[in-house]
Amino acid sequence: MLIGDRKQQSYEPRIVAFLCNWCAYAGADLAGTQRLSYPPNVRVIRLMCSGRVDPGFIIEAFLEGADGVIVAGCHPGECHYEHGNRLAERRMTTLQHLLGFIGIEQARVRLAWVSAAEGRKFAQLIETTVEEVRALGPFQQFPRRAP
Amino acid sequence: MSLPQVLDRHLRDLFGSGRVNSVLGAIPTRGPLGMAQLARTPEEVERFTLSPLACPNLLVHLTSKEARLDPTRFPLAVLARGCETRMLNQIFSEHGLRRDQVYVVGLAHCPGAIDPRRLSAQLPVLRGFPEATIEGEEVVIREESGELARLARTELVLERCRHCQNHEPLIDDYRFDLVEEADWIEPVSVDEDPGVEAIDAMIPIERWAYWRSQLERCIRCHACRDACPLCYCENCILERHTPCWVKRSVNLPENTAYQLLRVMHLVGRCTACGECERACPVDLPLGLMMRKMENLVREYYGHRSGLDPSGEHLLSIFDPRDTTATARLEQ
Amino acid sequence: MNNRVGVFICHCGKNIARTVDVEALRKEAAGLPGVEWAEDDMYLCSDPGQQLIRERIAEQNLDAVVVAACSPTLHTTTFRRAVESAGVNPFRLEIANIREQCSWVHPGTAETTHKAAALVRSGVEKARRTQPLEPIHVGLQRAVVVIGGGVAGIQAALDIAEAGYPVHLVEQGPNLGGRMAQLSETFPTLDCSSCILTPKMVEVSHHPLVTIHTLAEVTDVEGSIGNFQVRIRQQPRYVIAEGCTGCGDCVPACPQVVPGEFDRGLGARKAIYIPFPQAVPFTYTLDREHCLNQGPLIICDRCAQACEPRAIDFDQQPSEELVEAGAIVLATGCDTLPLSHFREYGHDRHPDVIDGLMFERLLSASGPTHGEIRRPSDHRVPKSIAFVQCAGSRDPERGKAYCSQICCMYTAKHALLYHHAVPDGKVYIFYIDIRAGGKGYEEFVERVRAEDGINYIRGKVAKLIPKDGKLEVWGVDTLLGEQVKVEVDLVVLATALVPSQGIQELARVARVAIDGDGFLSEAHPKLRPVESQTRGIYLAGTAQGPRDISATVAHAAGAASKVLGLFSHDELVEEPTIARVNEALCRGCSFCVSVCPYDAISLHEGTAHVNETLCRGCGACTPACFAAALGPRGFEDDQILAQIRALAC
Amino acid sequence: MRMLQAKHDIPKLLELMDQDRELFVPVRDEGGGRFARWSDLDLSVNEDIENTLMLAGEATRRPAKDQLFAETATLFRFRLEQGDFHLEEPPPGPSPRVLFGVRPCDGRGFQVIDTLLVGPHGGDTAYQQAREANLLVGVGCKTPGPDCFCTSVGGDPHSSDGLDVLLTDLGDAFLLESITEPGRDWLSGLQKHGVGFLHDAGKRDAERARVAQHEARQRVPRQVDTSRLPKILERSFNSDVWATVAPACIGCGACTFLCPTCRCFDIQDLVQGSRGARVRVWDSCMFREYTQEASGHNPRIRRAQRWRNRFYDKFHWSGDGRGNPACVGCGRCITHCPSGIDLVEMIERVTSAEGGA
Amino acid sequence: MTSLAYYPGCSLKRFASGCEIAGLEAARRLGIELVELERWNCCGTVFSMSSGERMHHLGSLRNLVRVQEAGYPEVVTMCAMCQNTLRQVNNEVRGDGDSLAMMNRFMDEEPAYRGEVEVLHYLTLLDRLGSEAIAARVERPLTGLRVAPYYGCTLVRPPSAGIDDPEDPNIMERLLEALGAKVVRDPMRVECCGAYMGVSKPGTINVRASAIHGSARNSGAEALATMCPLCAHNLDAVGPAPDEPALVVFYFTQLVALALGAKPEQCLAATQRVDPRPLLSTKGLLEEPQP
Repeated sequence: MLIGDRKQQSYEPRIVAFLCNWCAYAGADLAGTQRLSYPPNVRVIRLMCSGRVDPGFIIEAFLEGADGVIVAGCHPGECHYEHGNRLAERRMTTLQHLLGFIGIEQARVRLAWVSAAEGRKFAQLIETTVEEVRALGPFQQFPRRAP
Repeated sequence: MSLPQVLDRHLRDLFGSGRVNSVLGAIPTRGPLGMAQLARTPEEVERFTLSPLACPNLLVHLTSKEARLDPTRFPLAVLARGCETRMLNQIFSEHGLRRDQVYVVGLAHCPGAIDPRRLSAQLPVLRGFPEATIEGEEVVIREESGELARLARTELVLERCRHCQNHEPLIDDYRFDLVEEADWIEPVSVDEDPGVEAIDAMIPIERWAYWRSQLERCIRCHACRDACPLCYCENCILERHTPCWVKRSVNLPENTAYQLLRVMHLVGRCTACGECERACPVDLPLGLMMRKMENLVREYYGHRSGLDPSGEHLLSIFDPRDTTATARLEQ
Repeated sequence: MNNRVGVFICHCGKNIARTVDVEALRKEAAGLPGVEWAEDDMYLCSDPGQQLIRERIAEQNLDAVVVAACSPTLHTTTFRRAVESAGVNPFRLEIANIREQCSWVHPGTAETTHKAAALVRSGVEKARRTQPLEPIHVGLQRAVVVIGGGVAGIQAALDIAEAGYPVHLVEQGPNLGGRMAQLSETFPTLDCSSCILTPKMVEVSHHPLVTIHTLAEVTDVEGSIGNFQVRIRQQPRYVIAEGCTGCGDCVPACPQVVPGEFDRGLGARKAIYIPFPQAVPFTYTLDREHCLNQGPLIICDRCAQACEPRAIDFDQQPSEELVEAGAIVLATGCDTLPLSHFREYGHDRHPDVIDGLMFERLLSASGPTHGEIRRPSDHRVPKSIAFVQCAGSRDPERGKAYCSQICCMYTAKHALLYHHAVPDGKVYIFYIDIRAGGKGYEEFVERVRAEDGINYIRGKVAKLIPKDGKLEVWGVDTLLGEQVKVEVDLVVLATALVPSQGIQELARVARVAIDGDGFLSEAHPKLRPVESQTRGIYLAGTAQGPRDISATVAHAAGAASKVLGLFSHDELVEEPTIARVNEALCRGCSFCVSVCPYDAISLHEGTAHVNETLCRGCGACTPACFAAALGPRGFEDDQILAQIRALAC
Repeated sequence: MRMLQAKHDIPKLLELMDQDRELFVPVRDEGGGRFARWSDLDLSVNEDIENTLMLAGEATRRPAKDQLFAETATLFRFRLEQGDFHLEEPPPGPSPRVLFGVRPCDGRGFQVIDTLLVGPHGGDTAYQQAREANLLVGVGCKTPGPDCFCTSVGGDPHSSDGLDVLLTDLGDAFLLESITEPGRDWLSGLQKHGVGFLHDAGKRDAERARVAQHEARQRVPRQVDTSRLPKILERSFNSDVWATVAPACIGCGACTFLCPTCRCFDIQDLVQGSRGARVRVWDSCMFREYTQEASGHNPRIRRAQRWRNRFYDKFHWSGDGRGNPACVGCGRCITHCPSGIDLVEMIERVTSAEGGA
Repeated sequence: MTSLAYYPGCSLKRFASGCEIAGLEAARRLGIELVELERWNCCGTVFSMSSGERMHHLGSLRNLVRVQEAGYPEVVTMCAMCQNTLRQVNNEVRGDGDSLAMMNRFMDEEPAYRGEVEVLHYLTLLDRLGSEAIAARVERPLTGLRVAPYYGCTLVRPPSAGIDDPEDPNIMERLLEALGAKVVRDPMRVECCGAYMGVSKPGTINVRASAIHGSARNSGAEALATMCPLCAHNLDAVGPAPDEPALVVFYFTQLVALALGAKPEQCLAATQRVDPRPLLSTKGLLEEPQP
């Protein structure tokens, strides 16, 4: 479906989520095993650690039609690789401010800590993010037009 | 217009003593910009000038692919002002070059470098390469027929000189005072940055409207990337095919991705020297983004790039007290 | 790019099929670029399901597989084996989680199927870009260095040596034994401590595979799991081990009398000495620090004269040895909080205020008073003793926040032993809570509590006031709600357990983490208590935290079993999804070196190099590298970008 | 055919032009000016037309070239459905347009591009269609820019080469002169509708135009003898004069992307999911990647080699098909070179270094 | 001659005048001129610190304002209770800008206190001079005099306002050694002397005094030395039960003045119940110092 078309029809925000394998992804699985329900707008990419998320991925997601991005890792101090989440924190903060400076609402990029035991928190994270991004409206700034 | 005697002899001695194989400096050109030139022999040194009009981008020629293809130019002496030594520190801390490859001729008491665009905007009638000196808070332009103009320093100097924190070189192997100690008055550096503050004051829609009109004009000629002394990758991801981060088509989305990725690769490294903005043939205000990120990184993490030749990279380390992003979101 | 991808969609009974239109999903998957075959099945994880995949791979000559089913955490290994047995590299398998993260959490609408399709597309895009990866095989040095010659180190060394692997047991002191050797009896069985320790020490000293290094320290550790290079620095003993028969003639000849560290300063020893009669190795040691002969100048050689086998050599020099080892066990034990820490109890100025370990020496037959309990000040048998519990423990403001676990038990033992020795003696035990959690522990404390003359007073002691030869103990009895003042002859502080001297330096050298209290920090407090956060380095005993002897032995045996697990294979097999550097693109900026939590990346001639055994594949280095010159196999940039493109539209 | 048009009525004239053909005009912007669609502009009534549409002073920094030889042009689109490949019909050709305010050097630029992208040995359909669909209405340079040297390369501030109609600034009005057949038809069409503000021009006006054109020619700031260059360049390929640019040039594409005669391009396939498009994008011989071979070898890896190649392409290998060099002397690459490299200075240096023999 | 602001406090002008006289004399002999503030008022005593009511602390704050007015960076006080109260109020207002602002607003007739004054106890001042400097000025060393320093509470507690370690203070021990005296380290030296309990339960003071005197005597002391007028009152004026022997209770400044060669009458105020003369004469400390 063309990106442009999707935007004009009833606007359902498209969120791309980068989840760290040990905590956030396991938290998402737990939300599943607990049969919680949350909006289907989020598409998950599993990475070994939130420290693997390159700011370029966030930019690529917006280019390719995402309206919001979630990066979720382990709580500070619980990272499976010691401090991957602390590195993600600096990268996401600097990126959020750069995007903010050129006019992308900072709430479109969300960094959160979800442990493997927080299925409910994961579901809430998705709900609040979808609602927030829906309020911001579709990402109009620089999505790639269909070739 | 050539170099002062003391400096001229010192540079020639460097050749004689075999301490350097080449000297990188600026020579006057027809227009008021000056051109980087590499002196390979002592004789060529006399073509150099210290005029504040001739302050082209020298450091890019230390880390460029050209430099890597011509190792015989090292060890190389470079005439470097305070801000340029800060960039050198950053290059050394990233092992772009080894400290022993560069003989740093520190130009101390730097009164500032003149921005050719601002000069020609103020003095359109200017032709050729006049003699210019900076005295205190004034720039004096002289022709053979005497004084052509006397203009305010802050109006003419480069953006980085208006916020200059390093009038003295941070590192040097030899120090030369541009202004005699006696009549050296520390120029006024302003903190506020009207350009950045103006955008900070805007709401997101206005900000995007502004940046949209700018980024649409980008012609993707890579001048900003090629002018940056810190952009010395073998195969820059902005040009790479597999994987392709930025597509070749020149339109708003790809131009925005190009600039965002370029800026994110310089966060914590960029010393806000403004060469990218100066090089841009369509005058995109790239300096705004670089200075915004440099302020942010100093304010949030107390990080100033280029102060310590063996400093840590901002995004390679962390501080337990970093809680800016998540704390804001967690409340 | 793999262009013959097979997509297998699982119904998972009704779990997926209830909300995802599997048929529509299959049809859409079949049309995806690069997909050669798409099929759905009721239970892919079942044997018939696996068989189906194997057959289709052969039939359709597939080069990569996408399984759209449950979370990869469940069946990744099963599907990898199935795919591998059909000739496709196991790392060319990609699992799309359309159950936990799709069918279970969304209603049965078209949007759910559309999301499942996007997840499958993402899986396909990644599968098309996977590379065949082979696990990395690393040679393994099947030898161990155990640091610390206490009961923990001995137990670990014995268990490993019994399994047939050589052990280097490195002890800082002149002889093995550690803390346990200083004890008289052990609770709750009141076994004589050296009686149960000595056989173990003898066994380990005679074990052909155990090399004992006493008066030795580890000064440097290089390399990584499977291939450590450990530098051991041997201090001179000035007594030739082979020559010394242990006759002890040298001791009376030695004029120099010195306070004995083994007896915690209560007894004296000569400059040439052996700490306790059952010491292993049973060789005397000349303490040149206190010997009259300082430096090369030899002015007194009485011990040499008296030594019939001529085993004394004044100019022995320190030596170093480099040992190859596949694993290291840290069993450096613990110490007690020094008396000087307790200002309100008069610092260490009053001789009759001692700590639990000193009381053990008084009780010990080989101790300074040969087992008779005598006061250090005037050597009289104390008629009354006050035991002060939680001295420094459970005291976050001025001491340690944690409970040292063993003091309640050894104080009860001290009280009982004192009661046996001095039946009419009076005992006051000032405690805040009695913690007796081990087997038979509570019963032991009840038995002690029932003895007459032993008074358990619940309250902390505020002050010790020396008063005409006795010590007035100012305390409180919180159960009666009144202040208590008791005059006693001797006060024993049950001081907090703290990590042993030099642990900071050793941890730095071995690059292992230390927790806030200075104990070695374990990989996971509940599930991996015997492993450190550094692979190949294991923890045994109180070096990791306070515990009693039985727990220490169990902990040490656990560490040994981990080592044996490591050595059970003839080589180390490492997950191949680790970082790989593209030398042509690397600029040698070393941003990756400082970001790696495992120091796995180092610069060689200006190019980054990844140590394959240390790298865990977290990928933190990749975003740090602005030249995009390195990345973890299995999570490369092009794969993730393709996934983003597949998911976002 | 000649017409006269008072300056203050220019907006009416432009409005008229925009009727049957889509009008594009030069617009001043923060980046030194570029061509934009007239209907997109919302000019206020008392706008200083001459300044906004850059009819006087310097030319637009981005040449008119990017209106005909677009920076990114989609050649065709394709789709992959159920495994087979569908080629979508190519996008329709450009509708007829008028490019008003083209400077003579840009006009001559098109002649140079035509030699390669149009003509007997094949050509670029996208460019050819654009070339035919666009009517070029040039405006002479009353005050050339600081680095112009068009007279030294066979050009002139009021050259009509490549243009259909040429305007000359007479001070209070413009003289419109048709040059080509289509130009004349278009001008007469205007004349019918432009009653009231477009008047026939007499011989005296033509005379005033000749005088203005002569004065403009004197104001071309820089001159250099390029006649002996083709000969000199035959033997100076290995001269070390080229090394003088190496230390300064940073290898960016600014000069080529601002040059009205550069016409190198690259073809790329942009794919998204199962849909894609083949696009032609500008390329630059100054990029290292331009001559990067799959083997890893790069025949022109050094900047001096690349700069020399550009110089040879302009002054030796190609031309405007009429004996003039491929450079039209607009001076943009001199004014906007980030490293301050001066083409005219280099011409003088090459001539003096190698011209001796 | 360095000069420092000096806040005497009420007791030193009346009951504890001996302490002040000796203190000023000793300071003079050490080259320090203590300039008494022209205007000062009661420090509010430790009693005022019992409630958190800021208005009760105005007394001390006014004194600090006086010091600030006089332009001195530091103010010295001899009385243990005054230094405790002044220090606690000083710490309190420095730590909490709002309460300082409120109190300044309340004292609208006074200039606002900026919080830059340091409160210095006499003993800390001597300690800062250092044992060698004091020993050099000793003319009549107190050899043979066995003295047990007694700190009481307000000199060392609470730690934020104390001048030494609350469990194991050593400042008086150091100074006494410099003066040549035989120091006795009595364990009861930081136990309470009963303070104001004498008012509501008169008997307690005798009990406390006999315990303190007894412990000091047991430790071999002949005399106690204190810097708190209330402790001196309880230990000396009230003292242990009549039938029990009582040690001589000196103000520490008296011993310092004596050692530095001051005339005995300057060092021995009339208020001491247990006459120190017999003890001092046996030690030969009443004669003129030999040059």
